[in-house]
Amino acid sequence: MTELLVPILTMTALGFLFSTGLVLAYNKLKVEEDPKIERVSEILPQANCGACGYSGCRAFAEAVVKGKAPVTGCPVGGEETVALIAETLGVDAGEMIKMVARLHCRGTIEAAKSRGCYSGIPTCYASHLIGGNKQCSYGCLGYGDCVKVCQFDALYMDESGLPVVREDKCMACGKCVDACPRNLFELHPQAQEVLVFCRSEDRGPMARKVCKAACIACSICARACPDAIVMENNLAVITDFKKIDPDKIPDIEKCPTDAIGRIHKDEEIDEG
Amino acid sequence: MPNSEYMIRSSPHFKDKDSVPKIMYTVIIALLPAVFTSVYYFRLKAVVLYFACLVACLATEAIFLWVRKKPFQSLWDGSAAITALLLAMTLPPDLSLDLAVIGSVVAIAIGKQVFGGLGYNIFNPALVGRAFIQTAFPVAMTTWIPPVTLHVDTATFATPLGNLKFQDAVVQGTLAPLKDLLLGNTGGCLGETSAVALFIGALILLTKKTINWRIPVGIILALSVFTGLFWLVNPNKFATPVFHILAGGLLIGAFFMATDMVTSPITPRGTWIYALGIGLMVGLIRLFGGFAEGVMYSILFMNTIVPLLNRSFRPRILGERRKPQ
Amino acid sequence: MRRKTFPHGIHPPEYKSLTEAKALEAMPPPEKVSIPLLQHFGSPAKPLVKKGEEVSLGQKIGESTALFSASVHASVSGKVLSVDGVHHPLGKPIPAVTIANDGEDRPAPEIQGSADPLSLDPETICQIVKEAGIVGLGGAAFPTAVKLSPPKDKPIDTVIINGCECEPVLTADHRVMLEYTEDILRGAELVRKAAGAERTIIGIEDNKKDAVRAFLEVMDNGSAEIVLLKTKYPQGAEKNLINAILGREVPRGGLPFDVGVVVQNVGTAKAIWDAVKFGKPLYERALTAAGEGVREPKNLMVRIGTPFQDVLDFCGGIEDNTNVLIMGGPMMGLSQWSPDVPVIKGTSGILAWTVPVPPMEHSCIRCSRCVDHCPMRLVPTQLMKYVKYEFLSDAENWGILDCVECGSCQYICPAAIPLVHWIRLGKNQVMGLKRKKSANNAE
Amino acid sequence: MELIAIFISAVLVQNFVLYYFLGICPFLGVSKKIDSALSMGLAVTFVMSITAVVSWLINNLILIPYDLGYLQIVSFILVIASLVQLVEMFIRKISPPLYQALGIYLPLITTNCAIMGLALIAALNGYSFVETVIFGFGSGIGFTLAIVLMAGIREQLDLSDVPEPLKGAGIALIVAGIMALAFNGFIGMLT
Amino acid sequence: MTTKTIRAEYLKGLWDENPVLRQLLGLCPTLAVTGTVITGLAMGLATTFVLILSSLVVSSIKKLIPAQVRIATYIVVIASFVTIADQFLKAFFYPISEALGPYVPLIVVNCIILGRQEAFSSRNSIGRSLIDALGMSTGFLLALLVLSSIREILGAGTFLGYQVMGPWFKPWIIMILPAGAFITLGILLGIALKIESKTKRS
Amino acid sequence: MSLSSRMILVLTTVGLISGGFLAGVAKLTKERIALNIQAEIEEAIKIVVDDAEVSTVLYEEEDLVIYREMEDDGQLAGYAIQATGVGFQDKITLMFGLDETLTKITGLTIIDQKETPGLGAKITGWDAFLQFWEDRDATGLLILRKPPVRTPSELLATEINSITAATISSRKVLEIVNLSLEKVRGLIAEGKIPSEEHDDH
Repeated sequence: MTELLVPILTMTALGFLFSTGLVLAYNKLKVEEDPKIERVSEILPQANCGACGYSGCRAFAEAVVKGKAPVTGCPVGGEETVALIAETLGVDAGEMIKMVARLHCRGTIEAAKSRGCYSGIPTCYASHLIGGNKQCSYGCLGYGDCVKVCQFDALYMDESGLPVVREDKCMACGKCVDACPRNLFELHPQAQEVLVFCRSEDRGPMARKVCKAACIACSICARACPDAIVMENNLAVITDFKKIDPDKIPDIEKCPTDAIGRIHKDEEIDEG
Repeated sequence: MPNSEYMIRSSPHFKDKDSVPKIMYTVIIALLPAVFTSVYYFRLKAVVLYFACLVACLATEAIFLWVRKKPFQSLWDGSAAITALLLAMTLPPDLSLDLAVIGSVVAIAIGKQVFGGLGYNIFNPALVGRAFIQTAFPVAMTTWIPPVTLHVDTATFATPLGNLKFQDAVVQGTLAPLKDLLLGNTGGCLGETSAVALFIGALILLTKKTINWRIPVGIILALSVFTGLFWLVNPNKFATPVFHILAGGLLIGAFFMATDMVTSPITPRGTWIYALGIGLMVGLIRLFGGFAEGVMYSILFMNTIVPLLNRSFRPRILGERRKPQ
Repeated sequence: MRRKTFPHGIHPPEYKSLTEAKALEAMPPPEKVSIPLLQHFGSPAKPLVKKGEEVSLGQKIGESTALFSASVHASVSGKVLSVDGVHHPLGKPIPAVTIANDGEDRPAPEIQGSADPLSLDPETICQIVKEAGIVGLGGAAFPTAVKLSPPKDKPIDTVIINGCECEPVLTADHRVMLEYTEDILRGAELVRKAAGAERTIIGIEDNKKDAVRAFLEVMDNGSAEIVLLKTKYPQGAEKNLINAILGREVPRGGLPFDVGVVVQNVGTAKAIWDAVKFGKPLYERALTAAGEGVREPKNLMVRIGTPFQDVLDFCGGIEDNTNVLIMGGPMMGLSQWSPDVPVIKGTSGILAWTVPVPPMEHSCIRCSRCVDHCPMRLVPTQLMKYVKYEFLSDAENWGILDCVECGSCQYICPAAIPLVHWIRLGKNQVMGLKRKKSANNAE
Repeated sequence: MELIAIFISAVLVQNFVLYYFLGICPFLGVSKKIDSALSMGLAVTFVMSITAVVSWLINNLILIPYDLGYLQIVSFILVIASLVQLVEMFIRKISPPLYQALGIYLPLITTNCAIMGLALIAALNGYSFVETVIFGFGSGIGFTLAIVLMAGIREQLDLSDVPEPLKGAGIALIVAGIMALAFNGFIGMLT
Repeated sequence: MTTKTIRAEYLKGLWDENPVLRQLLGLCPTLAVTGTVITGLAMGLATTFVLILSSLVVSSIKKLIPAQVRIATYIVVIASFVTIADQFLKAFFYPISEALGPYVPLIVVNCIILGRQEAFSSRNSIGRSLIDALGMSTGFLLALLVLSSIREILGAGTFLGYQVMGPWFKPWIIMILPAGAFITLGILLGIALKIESKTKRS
Repeated sequence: MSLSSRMILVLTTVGLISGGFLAGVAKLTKERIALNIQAEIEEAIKIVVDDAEVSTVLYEEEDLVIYREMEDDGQLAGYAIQATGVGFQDKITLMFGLDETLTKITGLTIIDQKETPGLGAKITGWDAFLQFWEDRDATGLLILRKPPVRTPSELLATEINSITAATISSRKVLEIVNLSLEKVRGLIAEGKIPSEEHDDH
């Protein structure tokens, strides 16, 4: 009988001893953490892309729970995530507008003249540092830094030498916006159709000389839509796309260089 | 405008003439004296081994370049050839060819290409290949034949270090004479026997500044001090430091393997630690370890530490205050 | 005389024999000059003239607005054709005043010298230097007035006049030293007074012994010391020069002030003398036009704003197979895509070169030559890798911001890796991150 | 002398990772950065030393006298599990940064076979109390050495062009293999 | 639960969530006991035994256990089954038990087992847990089999003790040593990833 | 019930159940395991001492056990010595036999070792090593023959064959045997063995 009794007693004693120890320690040493953080963190997509401005999904979760970040702060997760987080925290999600990244340049290999023979590190940033490989000092350099940083496979370089956004895949994380040394990307509501496809601040003659698709500051568009489009530094700027009168779009599209106009949605669907 | 396309690039616009292939071929040339000596001592066997290793290494390299879609030009940069030569030089002359080929394939594949190819490997590729076959086929890798010049008719033959370790050569008085060690008239791996030939090669590398002088100096210094201490205490039991330096693979290791740029530290202080560490470990293994020779293990072991050394011994930047650490 | 030098560094072929014996030649002012309102990094000067206005030689046409900025002056007299963006040697188009030369070189009325420059007080000297738009003529074009007025808590004891001209090919400074020896000495004296220093040291590399002799001939005892330096690149870089001559180390991220030193290029010293003595603003400079592609290499005195093309034409034009055009020296100069860019204050040379196809880039074999030669004692290969694989914080910890982009590492690199380009890329990215961080913190 | 031999053997010759294949999970998981590798190594060393003591006590005071050898597994693992949990809570309380650095790997020390392996191997070798302590400490140091060396190498490999499929665990295992070859040099040094 | 989900639940352990090749779990025994096929098999079977039984027990008592002692309880359960397996091997397969050495007791800390209890059994029904455990252990067994086959054939020229290579073959002793284990598994992982990325793309 | 007490209760109960369960299993397997271990030693003894049937432990210390072996008919068959010592990598446990006069080694087998597989581990399986242990002289120091020979006749009675490329492992085995023999001789001199027999006769 002792053969059975001793092990049973030993095990029971061990179990008792350690559970008591654990309980004591648990009560003495436990660190309070809001369980909501864990829950919110589980909802997040775990891409850890940093689009929210925090170092990772968990950090964002902490910020949201503490009220430092808005529930809509995660652009990657989309509306579903926002709804779930809002539900978890019991707050109102508000409306989330689908944003996409868009390129403000149409300086294809053909349109924009190249500058000398670039021989260096094949990235946009590196090229930009020594003046760039295009004569235009504002346009897309075509080495695809933006494509490299895109985590969602939403960008690709097409044959014309410009990056193309697959709007269905774009999560508006803003990586490409940061990556472009010439700040040619910007996040826009997907609903915005009219865009200025140029960032050149050169005066008309010079801009025209270096790129066929440059804004030459002729201000045709600004005259067509004075409420929404103004000229700043030799460049047309859309101040508020909502004020663009849909009827005036044909007038805007009279732009001699096609530097402003509608995004050609149909083409993109074909290619994507 | 005579030329419409000027080159746009970052400064500087001047470039020294030295290049990676040049460095590699300098090393190969420096290896040649020892290669020729080994061919003299071991005749056809040596030629065949060198050839097998060269072909296997280059073929493996070529396959990897092809699979990884890398420029084929780098096959001829000389690095694979060095690996092949060094590997062959550290093989027993009588080794069967299939083992040499396995070693070559491992050296290039596991030792170099899995890390990304030239410049990225952590360990000396030739030594990885050698360590692999040494561990896989220990008997074949420790069976030696005498050089043809010795005119002895035995199937197997012990190396000077093997004699020292397993036959108590100092006590017995059968230690190989230094003259034979210098000339290479003794048993051992193909390329390691002749100290003179290796010295000639080392001289080439040192005068051309292809290798970092600190490494051979550090290794030899550490080994001499270590073995010298024991020798001074008991010269009847321990061999002299000179014997330890000349015997076995120490010289080829110190001049040609430990100095491999890719796998040695990049800062002077790190280099000293690396070199002294190798020398010390060779001494430890030879005197107290389970093996007669320890150069291969010592270099491989110190190779694992190199990344840490590189990280810990960043040079003091001009104007940087010395921080109390 | 014992030769001093600094640790590390390289010794590239000099190619100086082509022009070092050729006296400075004043290039006739071109028909049209474009004077950029920004000649170094910083903010552009505010234009003071309008299209169609008549300007005279030396008239101030751009007013500096910020601390790290310098005024610009007309380098010819004539009519302003436009105030508009032109291509600039630094890459981006920059607003510039384009003047049609009327060939008269009518001096501006405000140009007035002072009879006894050496009796002026430091503030006045600084003021004159600032008004004259003088910047460092070594290449970086740092505004000189800023250098002459160190912060109060950093007393200056030594002025170093930089006569190293360590860049290969360039010989303009060498010629200036031979031909304007006395002006340089006087200018140096002004610098010493302005900075309140005790002594003046002129550092000259031993490949310019004739310049040393020239100085010794005209020097009245004790006004300055001459230190002979072993020829080595980049001896002319401030931090290395101070290290070579005085053995002092400028702290990381610090300036020569921090070790009580002011460094001025020989050309700058001359310009200071001209400005104080004759009231002459900086509208021309000495430069070397050379290189394999230049048919008749020359040392020239060129008006600021002269298009490169005119300078090259004056030197007999360029060879047909020229494929690199550089502003500055071969080690640190900027490659140009167009010969239409104007000469600016920092243009120490115009080089046309025929280079073969760049050698094949290998991967780094950690030969550590870059480590052995980096004058700042950095680890360029590691910095390159940190940038390439995007470990920017590591790059910063390893001192990427200390790099002076001298190019020694890339010159010596057997793998032909564009190290400097990578490091410049990294520096920019690190700075960008820092700016972002401080912007975030400011919020 | 015997103690020194046990220590050196545990660190270099019979290294827990490279010879016994124990603690591979953290060896691969926490060896991406030198700093965290070092913290992990030290945490393991700490836990190992304590485990060595406690498991020796249990083994020699309870299990052997009562002939309960078959309870070794259960009792050792209970000790280790509770110990680790205690250490975890302790670290979390006194040093949140350290806790952050070790992240999810601290609980994983529980299932770190190195700890359990240590208790079992020490029992198997029949070490005395002092020997067990030295063995535990040495094994921890050996683990730390291996993981820190590995982290150094992996930091360097981050800057390399390793083929895509081998990135991460694959290349780490190959490196471990070559390290095991290099550590072979120490074999026989103590006997 | 439909047949299809059962199949999927089972099959995921074989490849998609293969504990060794994909999740990198249980690498210690994978490396340590795969010098010969027979020890690999024995280890695989022992692990299977423990995994299945502890999954059953854990999924049936999951509701009774407070979260704070969850792990401790699981471990005791697992350890009990490991002890049984160990005793059984010692009693009936003494040579194999000797060859496996301390690695049988070490099943208790095999991350696969605790991991499955944490991730699956503690949240799912008994039936599902059983299928999951079966799938996982098959996956583990397969991985062990592949690795040990390579190592035994190259390292000794035999398979399950039978000579399979001709007399010309020189055994690669390194394959039955730690170094060979690491390198082989490293290459296997690489191949697994390569296959995965290929199948994903197509 | 509070959380704490529930925690304690659950863990204690689990411990209790598993303890009982394990005790049961252990009871079932204990004997067999003991038998297995016993069998291993007996088998080793049979290899090194011919006709050994009945063993008695004569002497026991930490690394040395001496068995006296009797034949079926009660006649002395010889002695078996189990010794443990340090090998190349780890401990080696071996068994060797001595004849009735304690002057000759009758055979040797390795019980447990962790030498390098395929190399040092040949001490367990390499015939040219193991077989050549028969009829070695046990009265003095044995020495290693290097390089190895092919037939036992090439060896002197005081020589032991070595294994190519595993000199150290073979030497370690030799050292263990030499050490044990020395101990045995010491014990004989002290009269501790085979004292009992003398009493019998």
